[in-house]
Amino acid sequence: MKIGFYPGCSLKGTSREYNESVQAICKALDVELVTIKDWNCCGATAAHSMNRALSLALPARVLALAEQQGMDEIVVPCASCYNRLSVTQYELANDENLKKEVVDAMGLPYEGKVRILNVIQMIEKYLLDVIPAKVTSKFEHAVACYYGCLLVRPHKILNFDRVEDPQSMDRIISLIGGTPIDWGFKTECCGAGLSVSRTDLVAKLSANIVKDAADRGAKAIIVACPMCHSNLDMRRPDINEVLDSPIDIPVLYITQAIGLAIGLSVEELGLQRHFVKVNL
Amino acid sequence: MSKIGVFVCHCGENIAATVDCEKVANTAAKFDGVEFATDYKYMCSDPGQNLIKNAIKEHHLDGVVVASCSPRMHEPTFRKACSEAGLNPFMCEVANIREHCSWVHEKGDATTQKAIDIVRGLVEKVSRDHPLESIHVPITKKALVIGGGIAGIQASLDIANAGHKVILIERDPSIGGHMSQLSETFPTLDCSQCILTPRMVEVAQHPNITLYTYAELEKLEGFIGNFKATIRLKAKSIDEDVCTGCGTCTTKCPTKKIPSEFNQGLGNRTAIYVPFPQAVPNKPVIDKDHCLHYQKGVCGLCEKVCPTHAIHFGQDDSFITEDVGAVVLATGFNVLNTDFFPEYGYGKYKDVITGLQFERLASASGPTSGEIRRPSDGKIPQKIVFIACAGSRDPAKGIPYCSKICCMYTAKHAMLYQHKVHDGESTVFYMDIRAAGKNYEEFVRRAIEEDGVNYVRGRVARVYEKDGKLIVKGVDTLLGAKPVEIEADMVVLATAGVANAGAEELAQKLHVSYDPYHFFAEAHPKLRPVETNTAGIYLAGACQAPKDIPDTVAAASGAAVKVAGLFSQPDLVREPIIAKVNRMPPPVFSTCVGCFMCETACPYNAIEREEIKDRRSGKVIKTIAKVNPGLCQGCGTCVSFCRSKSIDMQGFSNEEMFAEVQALLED
Amino acid sequence: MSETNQEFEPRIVAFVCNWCTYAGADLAGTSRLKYATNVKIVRFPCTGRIDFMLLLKAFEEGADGIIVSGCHPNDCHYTSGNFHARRRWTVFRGLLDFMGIDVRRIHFTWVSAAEGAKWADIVNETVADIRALGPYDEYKSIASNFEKEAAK
Amino acid sequence: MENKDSISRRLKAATGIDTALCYQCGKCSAGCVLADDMDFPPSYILRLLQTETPDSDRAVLTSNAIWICLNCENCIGRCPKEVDIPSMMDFLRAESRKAGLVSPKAKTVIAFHKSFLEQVRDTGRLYEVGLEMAYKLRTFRIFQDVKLVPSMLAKGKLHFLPEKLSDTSVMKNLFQRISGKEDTK
Ligand SMILES: Cc1cc2nc3c(=O)[nH]c(=O)nc-3n(C[C@H](O)[C@H](O)[C@H](O)COP(=O)(O)OP(=O)(O)OC[C@H]3O[C@@H](n4cnc5c(N)ncnc54)[C@H](O)[C@@H]3O)c2cc1C
Ligand SMILES: Cc1cc2nc3c(=O)[nH]c(=O)nc-3n(C[C@H](O)[C@H](O)[C@H](O)COP(=O)(O)OP(=O)(O)OC[C@H]3O[C@@H](n4cnc5c(N)ncnc54)[C@H](O)[C@@H]3O)c2cc1C
Ligand code: SF4
Ligand code: SF4
Ligand code: SF4
Ligand code: SF4
Ligand code: SF4
Ligand code: SF4
Ligand code: SF4
Ligand code: SF4
Repeated sequence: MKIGFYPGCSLKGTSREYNESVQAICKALDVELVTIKDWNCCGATAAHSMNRALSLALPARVLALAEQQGMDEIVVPCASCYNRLSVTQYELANDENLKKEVVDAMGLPYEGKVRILNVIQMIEKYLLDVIPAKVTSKFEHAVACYYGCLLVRPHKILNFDRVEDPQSMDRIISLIGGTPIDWGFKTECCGAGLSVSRTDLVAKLSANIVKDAADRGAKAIIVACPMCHSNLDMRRPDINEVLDSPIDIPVLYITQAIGLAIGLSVEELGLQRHFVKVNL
Repeated sequence: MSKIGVFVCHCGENIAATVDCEKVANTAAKFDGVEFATDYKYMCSDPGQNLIKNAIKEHHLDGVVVASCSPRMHEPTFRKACSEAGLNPFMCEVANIREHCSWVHEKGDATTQKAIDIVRGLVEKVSRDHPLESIHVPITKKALVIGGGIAGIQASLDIANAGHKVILIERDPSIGGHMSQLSETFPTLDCSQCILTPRMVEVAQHPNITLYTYAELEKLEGFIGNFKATIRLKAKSIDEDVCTGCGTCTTKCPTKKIPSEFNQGLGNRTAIYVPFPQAVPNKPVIDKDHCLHYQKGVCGLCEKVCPTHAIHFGQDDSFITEDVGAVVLATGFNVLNTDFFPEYGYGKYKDVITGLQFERLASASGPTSGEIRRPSDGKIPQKIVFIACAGSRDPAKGIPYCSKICCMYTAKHAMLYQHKVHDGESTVFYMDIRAAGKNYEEFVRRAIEEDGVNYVRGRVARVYEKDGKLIVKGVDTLLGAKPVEIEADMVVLATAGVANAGAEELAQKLHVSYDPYHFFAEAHPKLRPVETNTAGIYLAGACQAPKDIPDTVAAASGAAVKVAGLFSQPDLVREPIIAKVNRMPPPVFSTCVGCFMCETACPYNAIEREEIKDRRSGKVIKTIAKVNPGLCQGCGTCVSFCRSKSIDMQGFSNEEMFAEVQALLED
Repeated sequence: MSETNQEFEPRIVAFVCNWCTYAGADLAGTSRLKYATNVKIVRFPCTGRIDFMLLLKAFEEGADGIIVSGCHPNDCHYTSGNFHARRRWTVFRGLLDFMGIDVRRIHFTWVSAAEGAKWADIVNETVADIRALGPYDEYKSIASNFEKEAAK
Repeated sequence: MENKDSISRRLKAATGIDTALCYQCGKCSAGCVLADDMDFPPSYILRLLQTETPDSDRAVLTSNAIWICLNCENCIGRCPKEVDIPSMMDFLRAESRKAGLVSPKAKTVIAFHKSFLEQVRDTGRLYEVGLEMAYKLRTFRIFQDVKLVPSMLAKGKLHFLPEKLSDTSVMKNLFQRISGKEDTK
């Protein structure tokens, strides 16, 4: 099984361990990820805060490259990239003029037919059936699945899971032996793109999330987005400053949770790279 | 050769100021077939009418054209005058030389010429007109009322009290509808059951009313005055004639955990059940989907304990047919459930309930005997939040319209809560308060001013549960959209009022139109609000749009009057302006070729099929179209569809219209 | 608009339904709006009744233009007569085109009982349009061609 | 007097977003995670735009809210009238910069976005060390996040050299063609 792969910048830098764990579980479960050659940054929040055309042209180039390289389906683990790529595809499909403008700017042919999967969709589509047989040490923890905003919204475009109270990660967690808790902040934004420029706001928003999860007895937070991860993990000191008493529950990528369940090592999954110690 | 009289009216100066009336009369006098022509100051006045009457008698006129104001004004006047002079009224035509001529043009030759042309057109038409007789259709003086909520109850009683027979069918085991579920009712706070139950009993006992509960309409054929209804009587699995309603069976039935529809899932019922203590009829039915006997072939306890051997497991649905002259639709409405709202938890929080569930909690006959207790743990909520417009006025996820009743019942709920939980805190999140009714605004103000209900203008974004509390995140738009967060013990959603399940299907069965939300459509939103577009079928209550009880009852009485008005006539008299398929002697019988294009075109299903049979052998020679005069409304659509020109319209026939057009263009 | 056409007074017949447009034209009258005298109204129970053979008849009798007008969609007194009329008009339009009849000479519109002013405007616009098109002489040649065809 | 050049009108012409659709229910503000921190929560911004007065328009363009909006799509996801607030915010940010009315409080946000895009333009990808450096030069926030750097390096999360596209001119050209139309500086 071969699928196209768009890592995006975060997975190459601050979120290396996400990349490592995605790669590791795919390898263990016999799925080959073929990286799009010569890919570029999707532009993230910065591009569409500043320039609409640019915010479409950057993702469009990625999609065009995938087409050129014969991929009809790509996995995009970063929720932000997944969102930008999907929105771009939708907008270009619905506006011929815009499409022409963008195609002219990037200088590549573009059809818009590539199927874009986020990591959960990829797991559901290709790994769900093979995971149970490979589980060696059940992931027996009560965890809070945190979806963030970019994975489920805008629902009209992404059409992924339920927009309020999504369930797909919860189902995966149950499948590997974990107990997903019911909590109130599954899709509330953590502050995403303001991480560096308004750390104060991010700390506040992320604090709400971490606190609700901890209050309800979660032993870890499970995410599928590098921005959620860095806000909840790397910014923990800032978060703890906002909170009355510090919270030290770790934040794991869903792929790391699966990796642990199917017996992969801490290093293979990059768990040692987290700021909040993974003491599961 | 026809003898036509032309009468040109001056209408004082209204016509004469711009049209040379004398010239019109003089010119008309020279038209072929015109026997007599004159002009006069006021044709519609008594002397004017006498002028016409005398001329008819004197000149033996067989057609009359009155050139005057619009026929929409005085056609009946002049036709009546003709009739009084012994001329068939349909041999009188009105030429509109006022609204369509003298008033819209300047004085001049062109205007007078136009008046002359108009008269010429109608002279040609009237010379081809045929005497027509009004149509008489017999009426079956018995009404069918569908739905036994307060609307159906009121309509049935009103019709029955007017002396006519009524068949009332109700889908559920008891009549009463939503009103029977309510606690107290705005704006007076009287107990719903107390005012409703006597009427339910009256229905059951009224000699003119035949009540079928657990029954649904299967089929409706026919037309106004002459419908034939087929009714399905769903098997109740008991013999109602024998059952005494003692209730032994329901206490013994082991299947006890079925969520009660009447209590909106807040209580349970058994498989053999009476929906509520005041039910009419007060006899049980067996819910086959949950009964152990039907599902697993075991139990049979009810049969064993019944002292009168009333239980009949072998019963099947049965069918009856009834001839009725009119139908009243009163099938009511429903409300959305809480699972409809993603942001309020997809229905997963037990203490987020609908307004209808709140009614059951507040009702003395409800599962908590009228104490406000939360469904999850039975605690009395100290903080309660009401959310108005839940699903209403929400084109994105719900319905765009305003459900009309919820502002009022929300105020009522908050008030009832404050009356019952004195130290409790209630907050209503609203967008607008719609209290446009007699004593309604006063009622809402009372909730705010006297009972201290906290009204916050803003829509709630989300509700989630934490530590047994429901966190309600709203906003106060009157404070610059300041976020408001309330930790509530219970949340009541004023969920949107929507059309009842199966409304669309029923509408199709009856050929009545419905709106995009599946509410039945009235014939005219203002002037015919209780009629449908199908003659003889009327609307009552919330099946038309969400309505409160006063509006529902008013509409029901309105519909009843329409039925009583229809039944008060000896038979139905209709204008003969209807379509007719030509008939001629054998062997042709009719030029109709039986293509039935007309049938597909007719909006009123007025086209029937007639088989022409050989008189001796009885073999079908030909199938041709036939217009049902009771159904035909005279729109003429069929006429323009018929390629062989076999169907024609009386009073607007092809011949008449061709002649009129031709004459209009002559000069 | 050419000089010669300025003089030309077109003859126009309006086929209207009783419930909406006829009443709308009445309202134009009661409101004393002024419009051209060229249009003569024929009253029908419903636009559904308006047989297109009648339109041909009108052209044959020398009409230069025609107005067909009824209730607005959904307002039809007879629920759907005007829908049928509109559907048939689409078909009929194609047929007219095929026959070589100038479809610009037929104005199809909706006027409600409350739209007296709209009716006056439509009359004036139609008169101006038809005046610009000139007298409809071609119809006679088309019709005679058809007769010849039929005779064969 | 009618204000033909109001933001509302330009917004509608450019994006199709119609501020008249908003009936001020406030649900967007109620659900916005940052409403508390905004000078004008989203429904308030819409109300200001609806008035179509120069004063209101100016208040919107100088507001801080448009810069801290996270484009999290929470508001439009719940708006009963589906008013596309996130796209509106994109538009307002561009307008605010064009008019030179950017809130002083938003400087850091803009500085960050600019540095980010420069990185992408120069290398095709995000180079975090470069980004941090450029951002800090812009904002003089030398000490922010300094604590994090050593541990990020230790955890292998920062690289000293940027990863680049095979041909970095591709990106420069793309930026240039786009910037021909709009300001990215
Ligand atoms: C929470 C709530 C509180 C309210 N409080 C008040 C109040 O305080 N004051 C007030 O004035 N109004 C109040 N109302 C409004 C009131 O309930 C309605 O005005 C009233 O019930 C409408 O009566 P109806 O007979 O038209 O419809 P319904 O009460 O809905 O009755 C319809 C009946 O038809 C039956 N039926 C449906 N389909 C069929 C079918 N196909 N064949 C046969 N039978 C069928 C149903 O079973 C039902 O018995 C409230 C409504 C709600 C939801
Ligand atoms: C500004 C305005 C706009 C409106 N617009 C709309 C609208 O767009 N749509 C809508 O549906 N409704 C509208 N309405 C409401 C509408 O006018 C009323 O619903 C309607 O007129 C009520 O009719 P009625 O016959 O009950 O009363 P009225 O119209 O008031 O008629 C009462 C009649 O009784 C006569 N009368 C009074 N006393 C006596 C007496 N002692 N003896 C004999 N005769 C008497 C009066 O002279 C009068 O002719 C509007 C109302 C207003 C004020
Ligand atoms: S036990 Fe028999 S008689 Fe009594 S209510 Fe039940 S069915 Fe009727
Ligand atoms: S047979 Fe059915 S209805 Fe009767 S007692 Fe048993 S379960 Fe109840
Ligand atoms: S009646 Fe009130 S609560 Fe109900 S939909 Fe209308 S405005 Fe909303
Ligand atoms: S009185 Fe009239 S204007 Fe005022 S709220 Fe009521 S309906 Fe609206
Ligand atoms: S009346 Fe005309 S349209 Fe109807 S079936 Fe006969 S031929 Fe056909
Ligand atoms: S005139 Fe109209 S209602 Fe009557 S049969 Fe013809 S189409 Fe039907
Ligand atoms: S949710 Fe939508 S309609 Fe409501 S205030 Fe916000 S933008 Fe306006
Ligand atoms: S997109 Fe912006 S305005 Fe909307 S909810 Fe998110 S942060 Fe608030």
